[in-house]
Amino acid sequence: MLDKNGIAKRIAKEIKDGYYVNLGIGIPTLVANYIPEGVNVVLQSENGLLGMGPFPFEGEEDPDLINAGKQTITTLPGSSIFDSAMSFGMIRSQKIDLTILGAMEVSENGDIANWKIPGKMVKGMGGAMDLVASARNIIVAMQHVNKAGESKLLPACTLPLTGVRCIRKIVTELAVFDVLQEGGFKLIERAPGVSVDYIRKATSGKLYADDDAPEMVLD
Amino acid sequence: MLDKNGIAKRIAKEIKDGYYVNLGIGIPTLVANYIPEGVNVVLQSENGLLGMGPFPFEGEEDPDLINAGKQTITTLPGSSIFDSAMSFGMIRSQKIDLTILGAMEVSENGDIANWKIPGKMVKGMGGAMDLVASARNIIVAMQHVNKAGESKLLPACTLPLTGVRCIRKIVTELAVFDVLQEGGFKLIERAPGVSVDYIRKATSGKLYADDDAPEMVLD
Amino acid sequence: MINKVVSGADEAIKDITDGSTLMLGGFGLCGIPENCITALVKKGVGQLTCISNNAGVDDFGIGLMLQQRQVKKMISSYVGENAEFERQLLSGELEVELIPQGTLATRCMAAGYGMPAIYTPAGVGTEVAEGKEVRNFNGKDYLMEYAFDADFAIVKAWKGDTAGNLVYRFTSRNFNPVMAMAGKVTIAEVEELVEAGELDPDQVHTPGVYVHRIFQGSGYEKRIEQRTVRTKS
Amino acid sequence: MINKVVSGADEAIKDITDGSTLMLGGFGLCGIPENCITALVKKGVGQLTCISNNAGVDDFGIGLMLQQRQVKKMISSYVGENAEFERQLLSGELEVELIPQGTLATRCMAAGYGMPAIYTPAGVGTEVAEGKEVRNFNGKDYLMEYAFDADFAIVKAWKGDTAGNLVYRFTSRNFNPVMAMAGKVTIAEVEELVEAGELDPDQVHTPGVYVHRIFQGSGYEKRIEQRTVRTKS
Repeated sequence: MLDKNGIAKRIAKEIKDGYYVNLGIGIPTLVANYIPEGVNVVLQSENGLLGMGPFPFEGEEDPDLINAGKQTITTLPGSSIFDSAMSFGMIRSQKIDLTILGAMEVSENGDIANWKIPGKMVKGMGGAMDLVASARNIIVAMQHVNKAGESKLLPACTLPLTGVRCIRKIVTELAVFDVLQEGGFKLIERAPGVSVDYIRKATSGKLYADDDAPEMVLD
Repeated sequence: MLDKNGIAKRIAKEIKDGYYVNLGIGIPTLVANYIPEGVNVVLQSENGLLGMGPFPFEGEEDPDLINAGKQTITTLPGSSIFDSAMSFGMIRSQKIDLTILGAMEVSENGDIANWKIPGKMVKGMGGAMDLVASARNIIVAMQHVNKAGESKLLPACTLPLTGVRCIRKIVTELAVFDVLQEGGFKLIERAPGVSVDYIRKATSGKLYADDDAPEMVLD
Repeated sequence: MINKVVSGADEAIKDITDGSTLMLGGFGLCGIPENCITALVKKGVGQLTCISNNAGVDDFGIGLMLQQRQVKKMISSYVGENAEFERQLLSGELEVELIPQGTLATRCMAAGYGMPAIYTPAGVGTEVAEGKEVRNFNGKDYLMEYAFDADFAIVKAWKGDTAGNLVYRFTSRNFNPVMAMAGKVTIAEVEELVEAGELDPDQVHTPGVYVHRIFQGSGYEKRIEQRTVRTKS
Repeated sequence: MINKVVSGADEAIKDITDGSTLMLGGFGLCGIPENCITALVKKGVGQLTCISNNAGVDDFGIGLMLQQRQVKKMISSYVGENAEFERQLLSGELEVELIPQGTLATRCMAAGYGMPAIYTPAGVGTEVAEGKEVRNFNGKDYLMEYAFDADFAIVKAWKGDTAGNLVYRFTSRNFNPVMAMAGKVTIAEVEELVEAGELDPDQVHTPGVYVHRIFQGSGYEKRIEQRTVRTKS
């Protein structure tokens, strides 16, 4: 089974040289730590920055330089700044090669719910609806089950949707799945030490899993 | 009767302090020479400049700095440069207070034709259609009659239209007219030495003219 | 050039009245018009509709206006981290319209660019699409979203000149340029006000034509919401 | 950062084939991609559809491609001052679609911003409106115009860096930034190519994400169409 860093590490393997990538808050943010040497990637922050650098050294924080999670960050050589309209313009026109974000639920047809729980204070969708509606290539990073132990990979989402038929790949602490065009979660890799049976029990949406699905190799 | 400079001089009186103004090619360009001292005006050139300055001194021409007529120009303190989309964005959102352009024909309901003569090589409308469709306040500067001696102030345009119901004021070598909302040319001022009768004969569209219409005062 | 300078925040906001619709620049607490917010709180104008990506925190940014119950409605993409906001929302004192961040930005841009409506795929198939026109282009569904119609846009820039030209610094740019284009009246506060001619015309982010009033603000706090650092190894 | 540098114009345009749709930046002869045009003439690729505000003059700019009969169709707002253009048009060798300049710019922007269509009042009630959808918003009629779909955008900037970031100089900016955003493949030639990190991130006009190939051009002629001067008094 993977921890959060393991999930991030596995997702980092999906990133190819030359990608522009948008990382959501939470586990996706950790992905930046595992991008292999020699793979040149530019991180977009949708508040208006291409080429997001690491956190600043203590004492060098600049209140005018934050990411979409409102964290202090830095620029890199080759960074550029732009306004919010251009930022979502480049998202809509699919200039961003890969979007990685968290989710509360994903359905077997690729719908995602990650912004609203009825009855709870709703904070808003931020940029998530724009990202999922526009991106060509979206990977969800999430825990496989919720706090009540219920699967988050479902036949259909129960929570209000963020976007429809948009998720292509899911990485959880248990496994990696492709979301099939025709519907269903296709098991691609198991996390180390996790059995196909265990994954079957934890997945309530339609699952296509070979008994000899390979175990993932990290590092 | 006014010459071209006279027409420009008369139009300059319509420009108020604090106006952003777009000047078309031809007589409108001359208007810039007659803006009174103390009247602060910013000229927009739709190829992407606010704050168009005078022609450069000989030897100081910069090929990267031209106006919409492709003439070499200069910037002024406070100028700004932008791309073509923003330029027409500010035109469409009516940030430009006054547009002055030439015309082949104007109809009594404010239609304008100034881009195409059937049977002749058509060069294109450039920015004229955008300007007339968007501007709140448009003054036409033109000769009253064409080379064949026919009135250019017509009941309806005969040439392909550039825009509909958009012209508010016309200044010719003979007179100044308002174009009335309900249709018709209202004589506002006669050029020096031009009689109301002369203006009547030269105007084929519906004309509202008082016999004691005042003569314009220049300077 | 046309001089846009006013004496300060109080003069800049003097004709903002109860019931006005305001756009306020900023992302979180980054690039917010601190001086104008303080002046609005002092003036006590109420029943405001505020279009702003976020609603500040309890004791800073738009949160200060919420404390004084000056806001009738917020139009935002994300309103977390604000207890007073939550209280007013649950009690029904405050109305909230949540819209996708890109839609928010593009509806501002549409107003500035004289486009009455735009099409975006954001929100298709979700509750955001309720009551909206859906249109298919090239096999993909889009929502039609209208340009905003705001009485005032209040923005913060790094530098500005007397002609109203603005330059922003790093990600404090965010919504400020698109809102500056979109207000019927646009008010800009800047950290440093310079004479016309001191900014490079090629490097102006917001041309002065969009700005009706400008002043040099003071006492910027520039609070950081999430101070994240690394240590030198 | 991702390195976008190619060796020169020939490599940059190597996959442009007969029948391609190209956007070419520039206004008149100001800010045109001189090196790429020369390379296109040398390569002899034909049956091109060119989206460009103007068509150059007889012996410069796109006029050089017209001389070689490489252009099947021009989509422009103004095509004056070009005798060869007129000859080909009248003989039926060349097709021309004239569209308002703001519509041209905004259809480029729409492509770059992922908006499939935009509304503009330009051309309402004229022959430009023929066959187009008219829609009324707030009492005013607008035409719906589609985003352009171009295989390649070819732009000219003043400076660029290895990451593809571009900075333009004065009014040579014109259509270049909106076309740079709009191409499926965007090729940028620059007068000065610098290392990533040498451009101020706040002062980048076109972020590198939009640019697929960049090279430092040479021998810029920068011809002036209307040399107008005043004399020192």
